[in-house]
Amino acid sequence: MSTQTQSTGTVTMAQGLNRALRDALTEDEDVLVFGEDVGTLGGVFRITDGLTADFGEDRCFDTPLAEAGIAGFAVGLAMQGFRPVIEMQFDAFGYPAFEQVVSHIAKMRNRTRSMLTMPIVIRIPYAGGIGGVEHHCDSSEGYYAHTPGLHVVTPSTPADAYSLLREAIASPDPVVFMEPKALYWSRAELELPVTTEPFGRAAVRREGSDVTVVAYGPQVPNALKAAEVAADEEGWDVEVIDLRTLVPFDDETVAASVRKTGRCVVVSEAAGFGGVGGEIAARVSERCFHSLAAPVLRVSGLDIPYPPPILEHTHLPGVDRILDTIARLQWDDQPDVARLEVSR
Amino acid sequence: MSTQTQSTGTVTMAQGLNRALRDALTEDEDVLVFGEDVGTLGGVFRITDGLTADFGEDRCFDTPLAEAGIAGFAVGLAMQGFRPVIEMQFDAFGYPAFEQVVSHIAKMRNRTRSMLTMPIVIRIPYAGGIGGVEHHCDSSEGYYAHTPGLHVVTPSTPADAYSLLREAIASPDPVVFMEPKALYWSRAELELPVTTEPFGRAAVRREGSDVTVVAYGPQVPNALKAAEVAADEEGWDVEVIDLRTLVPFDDETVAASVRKTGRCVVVSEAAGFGGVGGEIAARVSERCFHSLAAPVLRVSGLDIPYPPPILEHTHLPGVDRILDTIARLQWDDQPDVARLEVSR
Amino acid sequence: MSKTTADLLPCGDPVQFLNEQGELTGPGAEAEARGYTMPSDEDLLAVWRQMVIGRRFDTQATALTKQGRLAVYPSSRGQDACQVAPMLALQADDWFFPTYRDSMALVSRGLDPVEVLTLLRGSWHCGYDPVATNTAPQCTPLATQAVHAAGAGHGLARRGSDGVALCFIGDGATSEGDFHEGLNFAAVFNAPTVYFVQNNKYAISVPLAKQTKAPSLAYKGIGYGIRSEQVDGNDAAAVLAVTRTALEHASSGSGPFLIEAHTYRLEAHTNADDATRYRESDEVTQWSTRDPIARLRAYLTGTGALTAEIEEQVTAEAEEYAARVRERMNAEPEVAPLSLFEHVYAQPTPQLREQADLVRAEMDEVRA
Amino acid sequence: MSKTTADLLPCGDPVQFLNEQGELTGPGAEAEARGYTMPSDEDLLAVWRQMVIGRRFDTQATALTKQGRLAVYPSSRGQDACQVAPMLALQADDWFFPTYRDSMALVSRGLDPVEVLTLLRGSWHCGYDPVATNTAPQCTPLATQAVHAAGAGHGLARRGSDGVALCFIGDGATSEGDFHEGLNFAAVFNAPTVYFVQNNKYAISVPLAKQTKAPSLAYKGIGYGIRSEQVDGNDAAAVLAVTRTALEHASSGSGPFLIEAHTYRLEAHTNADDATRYRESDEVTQWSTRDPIARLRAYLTGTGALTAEIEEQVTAEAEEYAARVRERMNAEPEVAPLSLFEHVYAQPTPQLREQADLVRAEMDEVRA
Ligand SMILES: Cc1ncc(C[n+]2csc(CCOP(=O)(O)OP(=O)(O)O)c2C)c(N)n1
Ligand SMILES: Cc1ncc(C[n+]2csc(CCOP(=O)(O)OP(=O)(O)O)c2C)c(N)n1
Ligand SMILES: [Mg+2]
Ligand SMILES: [Mg+2]
Repeated sequence: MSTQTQSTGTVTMAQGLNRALRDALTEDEDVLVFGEDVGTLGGVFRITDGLTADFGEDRCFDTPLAEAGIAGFAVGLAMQGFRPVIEMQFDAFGYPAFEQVVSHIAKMRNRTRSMLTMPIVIRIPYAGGIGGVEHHCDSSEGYYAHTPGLHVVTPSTPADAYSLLREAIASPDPVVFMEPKALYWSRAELELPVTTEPFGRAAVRREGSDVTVVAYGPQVPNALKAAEVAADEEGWDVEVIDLRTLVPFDDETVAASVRKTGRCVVVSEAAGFGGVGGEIAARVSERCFHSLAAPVLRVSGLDIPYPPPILEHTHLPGVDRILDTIARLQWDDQPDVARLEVSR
Repeated sequence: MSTQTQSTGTVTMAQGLNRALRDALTEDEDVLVFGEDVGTLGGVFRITDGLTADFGEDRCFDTPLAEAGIAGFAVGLAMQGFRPVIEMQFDAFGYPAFEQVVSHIAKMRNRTRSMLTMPIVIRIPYAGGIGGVEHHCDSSEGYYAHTPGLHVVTPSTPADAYSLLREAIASPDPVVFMEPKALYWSRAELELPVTTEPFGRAAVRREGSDVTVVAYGPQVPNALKAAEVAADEEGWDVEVIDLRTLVPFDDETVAASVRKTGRCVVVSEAAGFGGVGGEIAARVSERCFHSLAAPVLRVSGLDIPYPPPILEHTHLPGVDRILDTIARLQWDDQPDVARLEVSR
Repeated sequence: MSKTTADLLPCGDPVQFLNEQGELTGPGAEAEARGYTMPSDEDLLAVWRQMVIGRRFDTQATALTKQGRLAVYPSSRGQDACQVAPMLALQADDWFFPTYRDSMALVSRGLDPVEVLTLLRGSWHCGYDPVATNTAPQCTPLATQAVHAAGAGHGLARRGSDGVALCFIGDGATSEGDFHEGLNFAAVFNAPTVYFVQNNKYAISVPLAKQTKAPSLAYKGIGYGIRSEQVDGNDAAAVLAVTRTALEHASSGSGPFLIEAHTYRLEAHTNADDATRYRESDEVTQWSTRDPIARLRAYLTGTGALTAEIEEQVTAEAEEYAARVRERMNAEPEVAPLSLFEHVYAQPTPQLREQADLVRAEMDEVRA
Repeated sequence: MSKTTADLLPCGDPVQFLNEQGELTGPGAEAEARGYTMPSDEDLLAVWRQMVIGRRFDTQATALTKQGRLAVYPSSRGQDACQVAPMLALQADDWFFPTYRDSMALVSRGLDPVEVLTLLRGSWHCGYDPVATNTAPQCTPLATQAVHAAGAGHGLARRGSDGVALCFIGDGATSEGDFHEGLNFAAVFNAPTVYFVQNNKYAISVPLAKQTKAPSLAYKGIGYGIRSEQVDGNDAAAVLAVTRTALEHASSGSGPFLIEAHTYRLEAHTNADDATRYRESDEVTQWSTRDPIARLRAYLTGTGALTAEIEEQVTAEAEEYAARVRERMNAEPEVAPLSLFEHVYAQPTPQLREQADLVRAEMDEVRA
C-alpha cells in the first residue's frame, strides 16, 4: 500500500497504528480522523498523536462527547464520499453507538444495493490486561462479528497493525478495528511496505504437528508462549494460528492446520458463552470432524463482567490455562467429562 | 406460581403473555409495565392489551420514545425496589438501549455485591417470518446471550410464554425475554397453574433415538415438523429439544440426548456467524465428542441483514433445510467436505 | 437575556400567513422581523399542484396495502403542506433525509413513485439511487438520520458546496438521544443542516403531552445554540417561507436551523394501526377542517391564481399519476434470492459464498 | 414569550453571592426574584469545614496513585464548592447519583472514604452499600446516570417519599443522548430529580467550545420544560442557595430542575492524564485565584464566623482524616478470586459453577 520502502526499526503497535493513520491521511484527502480527544491530546492511548499538528484540525479533530453522534456523523460524511476513521475511546464506550453501527453502518450498502457505501473504520481499543477499572476492558468483538455487513479485524503485531489498518481504511466496507490495548506497547520490526498476509488471511505464527492453537488479538502472544513451554516441557509440537481478521474468517488456513494436527484449542479473551470462540470451535468441528482425535476445546474469559485489576489475571486466559487445555486434548477416553460435570 | 387452577382452553402465545402480565401485576404491586405504546394502545402486538384499563395508568404506562431512556428509567425504578417489565417495540429498536442493558442492567448486581439488584424484564418481540420490513425482524438474542449478568429466555408455546414470563418477572435478576413474533398467534392449551419445566431447563418436545435437533423460540415448530417428516419419509427417529432458556443453558439435557442419539443438529434463526448456534454446537462437541457419529451441524439464518418479506423464506431455516442437514449427518466418511468447499 | 439569546428562541406563536379560511392574515410583526416573506402566487400554485398530486399518491398507496401490493404504508395525509413545500424549496445540491412517513415528500422531490415504494412493498432495499437523487434512504430507526444529516451537511460544506442537508423527523423521535446528538453535532460543526420536525401530535398512539413538557419542540434549539422556529404546518405558505429562510440561513454559513411544524396525521400510524384505540374521532374531524390543500386552494382562488380550469387539469394529472402507479405496482416485484448475497459486502466473504452455493443448490433442486 | 417560558430560562449571568474576593455582592435582583437566599453563616461554616477536609482527602487520593495504592484517581480539586455544598443540602431520604469524579462529594455526604475509593483502588465493586447510603455506585459510562436519576426520582415519588434524586454530571457528558433522555423522562414524569452539571470547562482534553454552541448549558432546560439556573460554581454560598431551591422545587412536586455550575478542574483529568498537552498553564493559574475555599474563608473571616482557632482545628481534623485514609489504604485489598462468581447472578448458572470449579482447581494446584 505504502510505496516507499523503509525500515522503521522496531516500533510499538501504537506507533504502527499511528504510522498507518499518517500514511492514509497523506495518501487520501478524503480520510478524516475524529472522535473524543483524538485531536490536540492525540488520544488517550496516543494513537493519533501529532496528527492534528501535522495534518491540521481539518483532517483530525475532536468531536462532542457522544458515540452515536460520532458514528452517525461518520455515516453522513461517508454519504458525501469521505472515509471516516473514528475512535471509540474504550470498548464499553462503543455501546452507545451500537444502533448506528448495527442498523446503519453495517446495512447501508445492502439497503442501497451498493449505491451508498460506508468505508468507515471504527477503531476500538479493546480487551484487558492493563489494570483498567470497570467498563474499560470489555471484549466486544463478538457483538460486531455477529453482525452481517461488518468486517472485524484485530492485529497482534505492529506490522499487522500497520497493514491491517491501511487495508481497513482502503476497504470499501466498514471495518471494526479492534486494537488489543495490552499490546499497544509491544515492540517488533516494521518494514515498509509491509508484507503481511492480506486482509482475510490468518497467519501461521508457528508451525507444529501435534495440535493447532487458534488465537487472535491480545491472546496471540500467550498462545505462542504456551507453544514454547509445551515444546520444552512436554515435547508437544504446537501450531499457532493468528486469525487477524475474524470477519471474513479464514476457514481454509484453520481447517488445513487442524486436519494436519488432529487437535485444536481455541483461545479468546472475551467471556466464552456465545462469543467468537464458540463460532470457531463449531466451524472447526464441522469441517474437520473426521480428522479430530479429541474435541475442540476452548480457553476463554470467564462468563463474568470484566473484573478489576487485582483479579484480572484470574479472568484472562493465560499461558497456564492454554497449557492445561492442550493437556486435556490427549484424551483417549472421556476422562474430562467428570471434571466438566463436577458441579452438578 | 399462580395459585388458582383453571383451564383457559386454547390461547395464543400473545394471550398467554398478556395473562402472565396480568397475574404478575395482580400479585405484586411493585410490578410496573412500561414502554412505547404499551398503555392505551396495548402494544403494537397487543401483548399489553387492556392492562392500562384494568390496572390503571399508574401500573402500565407509555413513555417518551427513547429506548435507552426506558431501560435507564427501569434501572432507577429498580433501585427503588420496583420490578419493571419493559418492552422494546421491535428487536432492532432495542439497540439504542444497548449500553444501559450491557453496562448497567447486566452488571449492577455485580458492581454492588448484590446490594442493588436489577429485577428487570426486557421484553423483545424478535425474529421474522411475519413479512416485516427492514429493521423489524432482527434476531438479537446472540448479543444478549454473550453478555454476562443477563438471563436470556425464549418461549415457543403459550404455556411456556406464561410460565417463563412469570418466572422472569419473579427473578431477582434481569431477564431478556425474547418473544418470537411469528408464534404470537400460535395456539395451544394453557392450564393454570402451568406445569412446564422450570427456568433453566430445556424441554424434550419429542423423544427420538437417531438424532437430536436442538432448537429454540421461532424454530421449534419447524424442528418438530422436520422430525415428523423425517420419521414418515426416512424412518429417522428425531429427538427435538426446545431450549427455552439460552442463559442459563441446560447442558445436562442437551448432552444426555446427544450421548444417546450420537448425532446433533442445532437450529437457530439468527445469522449464523458468532451466534448462539455456534455456542451450542461447540458445547455439544466439547461434551459429547466421543459419542458423536457425525459432526454437529448447524442450520441458521444466512449471514446477511434480515431480508424483505418477499425473500425471507430464503433466509429462514425451514423444515427443508433442517431435513437436508439431518440427511448430511448420515456420514460414514467425509462426503460433505467437498460441498462445504465448493466455493473455493 | 441578550439579543442573540432571544434570537435563538422561536416566535411565541407558530408562524402563519394564511388563516384556516385561507385568508392572508400573517405573518405578524415578530415573524416579519425574522425575514419570513410571503411566497409568490406562482410558487404557491406549484405547491398546491404538488399537494394535490401528492395526496392522490398517498391515498393510492394506502389503497395498495388493501390489495396486498404493499407490505405496509404510513400515510402522511393531512401533513401535505409539510411534505410538499419544503421539497419545492430544495435546490439540486441539497440532500434530503426522509423517514418512513415521507413518501409523499419523496415523490414531490421528483423521485420515481414505484422506486419510492420499493421498501414498503417488501423489498430489502430503498428502491432509488441515493447518490443520483441526493436523497438518503428512508430512515426507520428513529432519529438516527438526525446525526447523518449533521455529517452530510458538514460534508457538503467541506466540499465547498452550497448544498444543505434537510432532515425530516417526527415529534416522537425528538425524544431519542440521536436527535440531541445530531443537533449538537450540527451546531458544533456549524453544519448547513435544517431540521424539520413534523409535529403531527402522535407517535403511533402516544400523544405529544406524554412526549415532552417543553413549551414547544422549537424551544429545544436554544440548548444547542441553534436558531429555531415554529410554524403552522398546515399553512403551506408559512411552511414554504420559513423553510426557505432556514435553508438560506444554513446555506450561507450561519449554521443549522430547527423548524417545528404543527400539523396532524389524519390517517392511522400505518394501515396496520387502529387509531380509534387512542384518539377521538372528534379530534380528527376538527383537524380535517384545517386541511392544508383546501386552505391554499381558497387563498389562490381568491387571488385568481387558481382557476377552475387549472384545478380540473391538475386533478386529471393526479388521477393519471395514481393510475400509472397502480398499474406499475401490479407487476410482481422481482424475486432473485441470490441477490441477497450481492450487497452485503463489496466482495462476498468465503462464508457468504458458501451460503450462496447452498441456496443455489436448493434452487436447482426445486427446479430439477 | 410567555411568563412561564421565561421562567424556564436561567438568569442571564451565573448566580453569585460572593465575588472573587469573598465580598457579599449578590445575588442581584433577577436571582433574588427566583428565591435564592443567602445561607446562614452557620451553614456556610459547615460547607467551608467540609471543603477543607474534602480537599485534603482529594490531594491524599492523588498521592495514593503515586504510591500505587489507587489504580487511578480523577481529582475534583477546584470544584470543591460543587462537591461539598450540594451534599450538605441533601436530606436523608434523598438519593445521590455521582460520577467517577465525585469522590469528594461522597465523603462529604458521610460515606466511608476507603469504601469510596474501593473501585478506583482496583476492585470490581463500588465499595459502599448503595441502599444503606441512598447513593448509586459512581457512574463511569457517561450520562447514563441521568436516566437512572429520573427513574429513581419517579420511584421516590411513587413511594410517597419527599426524597429527591440529585444527579451529578459533567459538561462533556451533556452531549450524550442519555442526558437528553434522562431530562426528558424526568420532565414528562414530573420526577423530583435535580441535575447538577459541573461545568469544569473540559471533557478530558476537549474544551466546552467544542462541546456545545449553547449560550450556556443551563439553556438546555427549556427544551424539556425544566426550570434551569446557572451558578458560579466556585461560590459555595451561591451553589448552596441554588441547590436548596432546586431540591425544594423538586421535593414539593414542581418537577425536575437543571443547574449548571461554572467551575474549573485544577488537576489533570486523572493522574494518568497530561493536561499540559491541551491547556495553558495561564488558564490554570487564573482559575487558581478563584479558589472556592479561599473565597468562602475570606467571607466567613469577615463576618467573624471563622476564627483562627476554628481554622486550626479544622486543618488538624483534615490532616487526621487524611492520615487515617492513608493508613487504611496501606492494607492490601482483599483478593478472593472465587468472589468473582458470587454476584453475577443471585444463583450462579451451571456454566459459572463449572468455571468456578476450574478456578478452584487451579488455586488448589498452586497451593499444592
Ligand atoms: C429506534 C426506534 N424505536 C421505535 C421504533 C418504532 N416506531 C416506528 S414509528 C414510531 C412512532 C414515531 O413517531 P413520530 O416520531 O412522531 O413520527 P410519526 O410516525 O408520527 O411520523 C415508533 C415508535 C422505531 N422505528 N425506531
Ligand atoms: C460513554 C462514555 N464515553 C466515553 C467515556 C470516557 N471518558 C471518561 S471521562 C470523559 C470526559 C468527561 O467529561 P465531563 O463530562 O466534562 O466530566 P469531567 O471528567 O470533566 O468531570 C470521557 C470521554 C466514558 N466514560 N463513557
Ligand atoms: Mg408524530
Ligand atoms: Mg468536564
